[in-house]
Amino acid sequence: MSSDSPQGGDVFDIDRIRQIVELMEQHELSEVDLQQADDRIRLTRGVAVPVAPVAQAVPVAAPAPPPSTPQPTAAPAPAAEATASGDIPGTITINSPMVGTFYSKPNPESPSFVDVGQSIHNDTVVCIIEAMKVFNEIPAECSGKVVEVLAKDQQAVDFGMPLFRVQVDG
Amino acid sequence: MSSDSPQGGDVFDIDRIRQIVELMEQHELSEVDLQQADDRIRLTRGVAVPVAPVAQAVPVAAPAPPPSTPQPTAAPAPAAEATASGDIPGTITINSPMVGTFYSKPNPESPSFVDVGQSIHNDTVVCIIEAMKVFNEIPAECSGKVVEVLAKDQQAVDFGMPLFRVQVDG
Amino acid sequence: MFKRVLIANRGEIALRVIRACREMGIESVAVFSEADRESMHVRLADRALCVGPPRGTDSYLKVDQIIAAAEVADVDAIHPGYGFLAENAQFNEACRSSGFEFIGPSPTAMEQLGDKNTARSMAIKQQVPVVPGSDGLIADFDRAGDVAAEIGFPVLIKATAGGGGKGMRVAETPDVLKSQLEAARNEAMAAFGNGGVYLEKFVQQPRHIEVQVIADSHGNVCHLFERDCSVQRRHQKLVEEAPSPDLPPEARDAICQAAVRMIAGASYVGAGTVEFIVDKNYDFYFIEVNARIQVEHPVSELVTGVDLIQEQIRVAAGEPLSFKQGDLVCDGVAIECRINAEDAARNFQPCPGKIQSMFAPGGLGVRFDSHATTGYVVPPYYDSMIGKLIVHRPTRDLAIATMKRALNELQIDGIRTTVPFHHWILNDPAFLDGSVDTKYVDRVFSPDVLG
Amino acid sequence: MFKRVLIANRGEIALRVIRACREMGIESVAVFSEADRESMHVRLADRALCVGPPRGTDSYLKVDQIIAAAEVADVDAIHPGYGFLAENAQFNEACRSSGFEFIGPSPTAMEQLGDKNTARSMAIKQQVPVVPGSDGLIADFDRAGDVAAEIGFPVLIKATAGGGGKGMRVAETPDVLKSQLEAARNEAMAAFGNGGVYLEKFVQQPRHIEVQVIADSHGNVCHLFERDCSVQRRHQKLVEEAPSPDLPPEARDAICQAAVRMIAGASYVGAGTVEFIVDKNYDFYFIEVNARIQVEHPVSELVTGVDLIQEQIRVAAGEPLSFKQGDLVCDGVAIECRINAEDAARNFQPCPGKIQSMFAPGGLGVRFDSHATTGYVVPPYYDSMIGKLIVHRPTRDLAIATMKRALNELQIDGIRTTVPFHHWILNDPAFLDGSVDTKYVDRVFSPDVLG
Repeated sequence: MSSDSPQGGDVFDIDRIRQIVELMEQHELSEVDLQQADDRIRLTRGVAVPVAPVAQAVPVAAPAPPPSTPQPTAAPAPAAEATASGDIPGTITINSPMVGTFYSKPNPESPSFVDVGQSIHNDTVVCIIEAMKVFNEIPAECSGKVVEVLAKDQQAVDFGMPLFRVQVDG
Repeated sequence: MSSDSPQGGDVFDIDRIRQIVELMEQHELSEVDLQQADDRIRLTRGVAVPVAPVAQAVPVAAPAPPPSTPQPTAAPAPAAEATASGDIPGTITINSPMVGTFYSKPNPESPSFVDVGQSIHNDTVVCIIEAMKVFNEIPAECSGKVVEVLAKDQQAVDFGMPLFRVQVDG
Repeated sequence: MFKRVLIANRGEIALRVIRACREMGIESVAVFSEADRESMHVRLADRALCVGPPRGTDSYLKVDQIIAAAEVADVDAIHPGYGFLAENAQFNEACRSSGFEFIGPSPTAMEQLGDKNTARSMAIKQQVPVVPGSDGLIADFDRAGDVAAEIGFPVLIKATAGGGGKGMRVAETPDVLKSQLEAARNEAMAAFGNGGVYLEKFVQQPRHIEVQVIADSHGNVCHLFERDCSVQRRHQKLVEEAPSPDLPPEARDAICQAAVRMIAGASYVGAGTVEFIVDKNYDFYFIEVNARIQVEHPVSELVTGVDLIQEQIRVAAGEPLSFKQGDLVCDGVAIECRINAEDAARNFQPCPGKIQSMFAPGGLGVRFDSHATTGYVVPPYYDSMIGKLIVHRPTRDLAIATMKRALNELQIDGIRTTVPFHHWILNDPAFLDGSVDTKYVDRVFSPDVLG
Repeated sequence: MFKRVLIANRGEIALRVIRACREMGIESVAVFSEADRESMHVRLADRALCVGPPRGTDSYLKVDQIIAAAEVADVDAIHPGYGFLAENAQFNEACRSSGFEFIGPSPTAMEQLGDKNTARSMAIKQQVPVVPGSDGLIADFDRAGDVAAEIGFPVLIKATAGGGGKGMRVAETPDVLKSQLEAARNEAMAAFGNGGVYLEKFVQQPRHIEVQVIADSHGNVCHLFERDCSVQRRHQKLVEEAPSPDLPPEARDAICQAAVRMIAGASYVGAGTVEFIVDKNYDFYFIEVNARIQVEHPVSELVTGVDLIQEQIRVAAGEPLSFKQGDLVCDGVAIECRINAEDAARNFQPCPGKIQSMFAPGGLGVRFDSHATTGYVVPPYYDSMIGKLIVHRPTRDLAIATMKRALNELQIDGIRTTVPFHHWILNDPAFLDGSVDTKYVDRVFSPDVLG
């Protein structure tokens, strides 16, 4: 479609817009904003979703990343349930199920529960989070390969904070 | 459609805009904003126009109206200089150059300075605006045919208020 | 003095505590649910920790998560605000046993005053007038009949564990006593898991007058005069003012002194409110003690110039109050209107959603305490209050004029609020002459009265 | 009382007057330029009329258009605010001759006090101390030399028509007198079309202390105590407070009484400010009278509880002041910080533009007077003030703590403001111990001191 134009084709191409709009409806997007060089397509739909408005109203101070990049923090993360993370396709993050102190190893001498490259399964213990003197072993609740450890040993973590990035199987 | 033009064709192509608007209504889009190089099409639906208080405070509403939604009230109108008015193509408005009281006729008995359908020229007196006991004769400062009288006789008018709609010559 | 304080709350009260901390040079630590990630209390605190998903029971009410947050943030004390865990003695105890000062009274004082029966006996012990009624719970119907006959009909049946009107019934005549008694028992059992009820004299067309008190650990107990909260809808306060527009000086002195006796007798440290009902003869009866800071505390702050939250923190840290009773005068008139995201025209149903644009009122005599701003999304999970509009002027007429002006100036587009209700009540003759009782709004208000 | 008032101004002061009108039950009519069509004063007035294109000279300064607007809106009176036409005696006269009450002093009083020489003679007549100097204009250099020798160097050369530092020169020693004299003359001629200059003693490290006064047509002249406006940058006030942090009671009484004498001697009706400079020995010298309401009037309102704009309207309508001098006490401390759309780090250059998001501070003791809100575009055509942040607390320490907290809370994204400057000055030792003089900021401030 865009072969005729280096700009990525005619942005005013109705068919393409229709396709985008259908996508928006299907996936309940509230806004689409595409630009390339001088070209730009921006579509917003219905009323904004709860996350976006605040970010819009407070572009500078908002701790959340811009709406275009999905924010793991804002993703509902009940318990250690792994949640989709869009910035690296095919990967998910294991988020903290509670406030507490993150321990990557059972004790200072022993090796980490998991290291980058290691394969994990639903019941693999990936870390301990200590809260109120209780040491909670956190299971992976997903299976795949650890590609990144996102929290530092003995770092304070809060609810929903990403701890590990995992390349999911299959 | 736009193969003839690298700019993506005539931005003001009604057919294309109609298609986009149909899409918007069909899919409840609140805004469409397309730009390519210097070309831009921006359409918003549902939200109030800058006259309503709501829009005034929301970021979207800059004092200057977006090109696609013209509003005579916000159109810069230095003196009686006629200004383009988009909602009726090919017409312009003669705006009040001052605050005062609008008189459509020199005195109660006599006929109006101008009536709908009448041809006017730059120096045609179209009305009187009385301010501080001074009766100011207002020249058309454009030439064409009066298609609508927008102010009522003896109505209070303020600066920039549209008084007449004129179908311009040529 | 504390170095760091955690605020176990959200919304405007979290903001209020952060303000007090900042002015005292104390670091503030906010906790928040995922629904409040962008909220102003998170932005303005020195640090913020997410404690769970949106639902209050999964976040702001999760004691272990709040304590864990206090641990990782290494705070010295925890301020509970109002609502949520503010009057939860177990949480109070958990804070202290985990090594954090709880900014409020001791768990014991909180428990004693929290139980209506115990509180009533304490009142009687302090010569604080109580509503005539059954001393203690009503075990069987015969006892109920005797007591009712003794104090005279109509009688009020109340749940000992009750609150906010739940488990409350009026028996106008002897023949309905039994049925109403059952109804109250069942309602109380369902609502609080405790079917214990008691009887008392039903005071008709009462005014709700409460006294703000605060006590330190050095034996000082002071009152900050009274608040009149008679403008209520279904037991929910909507407008509060200080001083009461209809209370003779002697009555005011007596009621304030009674409140001080009540608190002095409860080995109580911290801020609290002693609630009374007052009848047409200005006879007043003790109702309950709220062992927390209240939503309407700003009206007392404005007429006295005292920062109640700062004093709360001060006394919790073991310091004496920064003032003596003798230093306080009740200066001018303060009125507060609660701005709730509710549609007054539709039975005050909550209206969560996005605030498309908002302009906060300013000018002489206006205080606006709110966490809301343009773009803020009112979440559906919590109470619907989005702000408190408070005015302070030399006279009540000026205060009312300023409040009307400020209500007109407060512009919130995108959601419905209680502003139309306030415009109505502020122009209502009964409100203007200060004769509103706690049932007035329920009797008189209907959506048609709104412009 | 007036039924309808036109406000010949814009921005926060237009909003301020609208607030006063609404509380008094007076209809307000706003005028606006095309740049202000969406501005808050246009939205909140009962009616608004566009009077011209953006540039002030084409709109807010167009006397005929303002009067025409008053005619079509059929108002009773015109409030000029400050700046623009506020001290223009011709406009004042035009309003009255067109049948509108001008809310301010008579054109005569305005003209007399507006001319520094006349004002000085009036002061001398009322035993109000003036800075020693040439009585009257300096015609030739010889006269200048004699006067300078007599009052002693350094001497200050001032333009009779001057203001805001223009046409002002200091001659430290006799040898530069002539050159400085010429420079001042030329500057004054260029700026005001009037090259008349005079000499006076140059008071070193002076404090700027001004007294708020208001007089009615029934012979009452009251003062609302003093304001200390010594925090200035290049003669532009940035922070004002009441009372002065450094003025003994006797000195304060003397200065307030002098101000009252000055106004009483000028057959003056309305609000005004008598400005003095005060030296280290608390000797004070009359500088000028501002025959208008001033930007910083709120600090006097907060310490007295008096609504100055309402009193202005009242006395303009021929009514007596609503208070007597004896009713007034100076209660607590009030401080105002001017929030300007200026980049303190870049020589305070104006930063017009769109406010992407804004949060207005609230809480105890905070007043924020501003027409700005999220989405507001600060136009490049007018002065850069977008709001006034004012606090009122029982003590200066508390007021400063509250102001720091409120400055931190005020969030304006999209444009730069003077907030960083205020954070600096509020933490500056000289400000804290109240020893700032009018040259202090120019001596000490540099962009590096900003965090």
